[in-house]
Amino acid sequence: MASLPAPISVAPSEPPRAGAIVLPVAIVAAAIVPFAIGSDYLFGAVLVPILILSLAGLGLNVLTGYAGQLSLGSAAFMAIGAFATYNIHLRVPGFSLLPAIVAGGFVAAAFGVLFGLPSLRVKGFYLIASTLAAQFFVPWLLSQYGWFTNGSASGVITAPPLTLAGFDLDNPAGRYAYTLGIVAVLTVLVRNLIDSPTGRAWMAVRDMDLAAAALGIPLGRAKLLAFAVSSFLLGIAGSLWAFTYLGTVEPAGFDLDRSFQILFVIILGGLGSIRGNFLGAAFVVLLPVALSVIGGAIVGSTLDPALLENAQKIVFGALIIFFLVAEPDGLTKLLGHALRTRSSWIGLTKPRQLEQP
Amino acid sequence: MQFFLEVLVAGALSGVMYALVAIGFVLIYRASGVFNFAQGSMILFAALTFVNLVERGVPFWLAFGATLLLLIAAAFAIERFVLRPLSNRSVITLFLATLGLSYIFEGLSQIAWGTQVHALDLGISDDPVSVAGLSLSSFDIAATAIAGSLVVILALVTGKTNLGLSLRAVAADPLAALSIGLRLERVTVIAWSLAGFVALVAGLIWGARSGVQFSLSLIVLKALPVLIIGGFTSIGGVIVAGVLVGAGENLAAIYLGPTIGNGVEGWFAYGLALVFLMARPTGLFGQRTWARI
Amino acid sequence: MAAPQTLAPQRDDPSCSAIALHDISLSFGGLDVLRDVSLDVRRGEIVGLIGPNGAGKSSLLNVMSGFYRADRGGVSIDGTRLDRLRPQRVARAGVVRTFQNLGLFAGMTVLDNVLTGHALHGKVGWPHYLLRTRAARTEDRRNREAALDALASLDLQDHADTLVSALPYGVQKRVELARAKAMTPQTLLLDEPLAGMNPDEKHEMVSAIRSARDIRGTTVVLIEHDIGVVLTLADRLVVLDRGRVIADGPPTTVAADSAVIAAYLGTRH
Amino acid sequence: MFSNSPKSFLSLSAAATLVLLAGCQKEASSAQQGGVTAAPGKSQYFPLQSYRVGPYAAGGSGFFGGFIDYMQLINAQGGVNGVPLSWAECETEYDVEKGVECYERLKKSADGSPTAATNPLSVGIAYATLDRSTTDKIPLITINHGRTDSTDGSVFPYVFPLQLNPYSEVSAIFNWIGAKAGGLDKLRGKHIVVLYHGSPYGKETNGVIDTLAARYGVSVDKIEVPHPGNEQQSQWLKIRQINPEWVILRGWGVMNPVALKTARKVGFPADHIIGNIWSNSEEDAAPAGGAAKGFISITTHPSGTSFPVLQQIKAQVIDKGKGNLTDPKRFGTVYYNLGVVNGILNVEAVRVAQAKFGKRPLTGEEVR
Repeated sequence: MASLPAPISVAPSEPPRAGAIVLPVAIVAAAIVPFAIGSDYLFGAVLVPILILSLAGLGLNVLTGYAGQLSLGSAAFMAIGAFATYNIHLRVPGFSLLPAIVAGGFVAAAFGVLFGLPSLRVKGFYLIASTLAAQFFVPWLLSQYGWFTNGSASGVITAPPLTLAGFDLDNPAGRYAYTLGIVAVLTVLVRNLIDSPTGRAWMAVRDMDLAAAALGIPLGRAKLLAFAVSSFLLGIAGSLWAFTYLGTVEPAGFDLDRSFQILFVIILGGLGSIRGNFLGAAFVVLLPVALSVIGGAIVGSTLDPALLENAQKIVFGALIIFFLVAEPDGLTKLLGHALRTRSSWIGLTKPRQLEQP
Repeated sequence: MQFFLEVLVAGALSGVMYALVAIGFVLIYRASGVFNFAQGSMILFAALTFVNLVERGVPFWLAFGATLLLLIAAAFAIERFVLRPLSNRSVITLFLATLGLSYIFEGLSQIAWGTQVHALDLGISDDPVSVAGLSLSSFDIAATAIAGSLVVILALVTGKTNLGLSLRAVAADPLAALSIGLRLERVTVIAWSLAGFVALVAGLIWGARSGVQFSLSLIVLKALPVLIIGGFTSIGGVIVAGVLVGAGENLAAIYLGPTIGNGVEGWFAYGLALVFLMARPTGLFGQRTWARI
Repeated sequence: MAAPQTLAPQRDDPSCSAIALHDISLSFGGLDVLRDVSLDVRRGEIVGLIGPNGAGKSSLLNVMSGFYRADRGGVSIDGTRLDRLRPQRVARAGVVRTFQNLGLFAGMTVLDNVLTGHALHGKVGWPHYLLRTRAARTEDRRNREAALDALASLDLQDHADTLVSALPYGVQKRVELARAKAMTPQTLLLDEPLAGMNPDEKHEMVSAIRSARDIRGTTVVLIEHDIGVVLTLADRLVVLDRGRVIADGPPTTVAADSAVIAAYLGTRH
Repeated sequence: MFSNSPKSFLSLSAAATLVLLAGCQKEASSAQQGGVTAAPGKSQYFPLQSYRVGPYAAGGSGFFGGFIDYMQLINAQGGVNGVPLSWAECETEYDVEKGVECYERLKKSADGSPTAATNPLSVGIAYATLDRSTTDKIPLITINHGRTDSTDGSVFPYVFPLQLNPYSEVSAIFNWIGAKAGGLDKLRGKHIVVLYHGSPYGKETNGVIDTLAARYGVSVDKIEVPHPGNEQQSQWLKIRQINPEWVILRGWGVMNPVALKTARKVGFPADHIIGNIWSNSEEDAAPAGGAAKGFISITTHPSGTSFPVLQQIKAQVIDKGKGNLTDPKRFGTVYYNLGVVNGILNVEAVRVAQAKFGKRPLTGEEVR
């Protein structure tokens, strides 16, 4: 176990076929329920970030959960997406926001392939060098050259008001609908791709790349496609983070902590599980809010924010370890256990051994 | 030309100090196959504990001993509650667990000791001194001497003594080591305690160099490329890689900076690591192993 | 039970050579693993590759399947010599192998494992699957049916939706064979397919291997330590000792060959 | 009901917290309101996007400590014309995203009291919440920092860069250097290096520095220190190579002590380094120990505790155990006093607005 860092044998995926009806049910629910009880705060500061982080989690899951290539640079590809979309929307005539976001995704995908090239030669743990190089290089590049931030003195770009085909969506509910539409479409597309020869090729490369080669799977092409699709999704998540959530973003906002945050989304949600991304993202966004509410309720008086922030760090760290030990498949499995139902609505996987050493 | 040499040597000196941080990684990786991302926040925790004890009037060596005991206790707790439950898991799972650990250490150290910046004086003067015509920082030279001697001692300990042998045996094949009676848990705790000791020394040196504060834990991001170039398993390799990264970073910042924008040193080390990696996928001195199929 | 002679392999007609090795030599840093090994496997033949441990059997198989590159000599498949041999090219040329310690994808179900075997024959590009076009859906349905048939042929159909890592060793071995057969290969390279199996599992595997040859004419090269099984299954035996071929011929003559006995039992000095 | 295996119990409790999390997304003004427990809706509310954690904790905890202590003093003296002040805090770690999220979460008070103004103490967060402050009609106050062109009220009606803005700060330093050289015209041919923090705050003055340099014929090098600035060896080696007369340190957080220590290591004299408003406090110099001797910095207000308002705070707030500072020794430091000054300006703004609109809690528009 300690000689050559073993190739990444990550928690196995839950077969996409199970729970086939969960996705459409979830999308319909997400489209109706919030509008009934929604408030600005719910849309703007809770639901939109959850959707975007789950899209980013989906992107990282394709690369790490399904294709087994560890990446610590997800935020760098989000940054490329955000700033590419901003500049395309700004400088290229005829590109309204939606096409610009998609184009931004492709630019991010190109960078993904570029930083994925080392995966052709380097296996397992050393690969983090290439994505970490991206994580430190991209924010530097975007803040060093004024062109990317359109010369703004402080390196902060502000998003234009959000409109789609003439409709003014520049309010929390509108931004939520816009984000939900994009995230829903992309999630369905990725699920189709996972449940296809391409998805199986990724999982084969993850589980035993030598055997995959013996079946004729071109390892290099499979890995680079995983990097491309993953970075495309991360790029779009980056654009949404700037255009529908914050409204303004700076390169430093896509730092290593953001990459770790997305890594936590897929650990907590469950590696190799599409449904898990949403649960993981909800957990990551809601934990700070819950802690401050619970903390406040317990301590009563104004809780010292520093104590709260540090307590949250400790709880987060402990939860990561708890999930890795108790439930390697993360929340999806946990929810399944807890609700003790095998109904198709939950679409459970069968119990399985702990993963191989 | 003299300026070039000064930049080169100053970079090499700080490179050795990067190597010191990286050695904490090597010790733990070789003994338990864990890539310990929490090494950075352990350095922060150690430095903060030490400096707060000293500020409360505790004499230097007593504070050093107390902090070390605390780190050894932490090693026991980590082995018991994190490593043992995750014993046969993949490298990634263990790495992610240490990520969780680093959050715990950071939260703990700031709750326990606050978030102020503390001065730490090791009695080493800061003034520059001219060595062979080059004006170098006396602090860096002294710190490099300490780091260098610690590296030699550790290389000897893990290389020659039977403790070192058992460390390497466990790293090579835990099951085999278990079968010949090596108590796995004890070896892991020893490895993590040694790494705690290295973290404490690195914390004191880096703390004295730039003040004991939160961003000490970011040093881990400087040690990573050193590890990737030097390989995860050889202390010698990590030293050479440290010097390479330190000098390279400094030169890039001075000479490459003006042309392509300053702040280059942020990512230069990783670029260097990538170049080396493409040449030797397991690091400069890392063992090349054969995959059996 | 004499080996049935269904397809009479012509010795010298090059067109029906399934896979051949020409003077293969391979060494790992001074250790000679294979020395001038030449072998010509005819189409439809079952060849048993036997020899004491460390004789170089697995290494030979790895050279044939493109995982090891020989220092000298070459490999030709279906009579055409292939120089830069990579596993993917060997697979595309219709030669499929199994692994000594299981080349299955632990994180996928049995059905998905077998479906992955169809990666080669897929005509429909990934954009089709992305949008779930009609072409994609029909190809997917056809692949699933073929996969389920392959599983049924080895009595594995009720394991279809189980994760491979949850299955016992013997069943996993059968899954790997099912996956290989599902790729309708011209040649099967089996690395100790019967290792760790109980008698009736062995019996089922032997009949599955023989049926692959009898029904589809698949050529089989297998490494096996269970001499009893090999003698009944193989048309021809090739014996390796310390990297050299010391016997090559029908099982009965090879079994009586003094050199083979010496290699196995050692000689009295 | 559930099997006795501990694992399922654990997962049940984890699922329960999940349900709780989902349930609590009601508009949580997640931090409780500080200040006098006036009748609901009857206090003048200040949302505080504060930071007390991370590399910039020294500045944040000092400033917000002073600001809150001053508001406690005002409440202890019966509030502003009888209207008590209330506030709520939310941790931003000087991070733009968290700053925006805190703005959204805190802009409406929990008990309906109207919001007077926001004081994020961060250029990045100010930029990010500028448009929102304008649409929500809540004044955005950035004392001694902020967006330079926001000084023009006709374009930025809701943004108030009080006291210095970045341009006036740098020109003040240039004037001081000019005076030292015996007149601004004597600066021609001299060499100055500006070492700035690699953040929106740091880059804000790059424009004006070039104009001032051109006007006085001074050659100026601008060197960036990437966040968080705990490693500055290459920057200071370059400075020593350039060997300028002065180094202007526009630092923030941990970058300041590291700059002074590294300057000492390369042999650059501390008395030729001038810190700006955000490199001038005890927390910025003390950790550098001996290396800080002779360090110069500009300030809009002195440190020290001899001032009447500070004596009152000591008597009526700190001695009554309601002081916000965790470390009492920081009472009277530069950041703390800046927080008090900021408190004074905010409160007086409310008092002036009350004269016009009546002695009751006022909306942001009225305070503007």
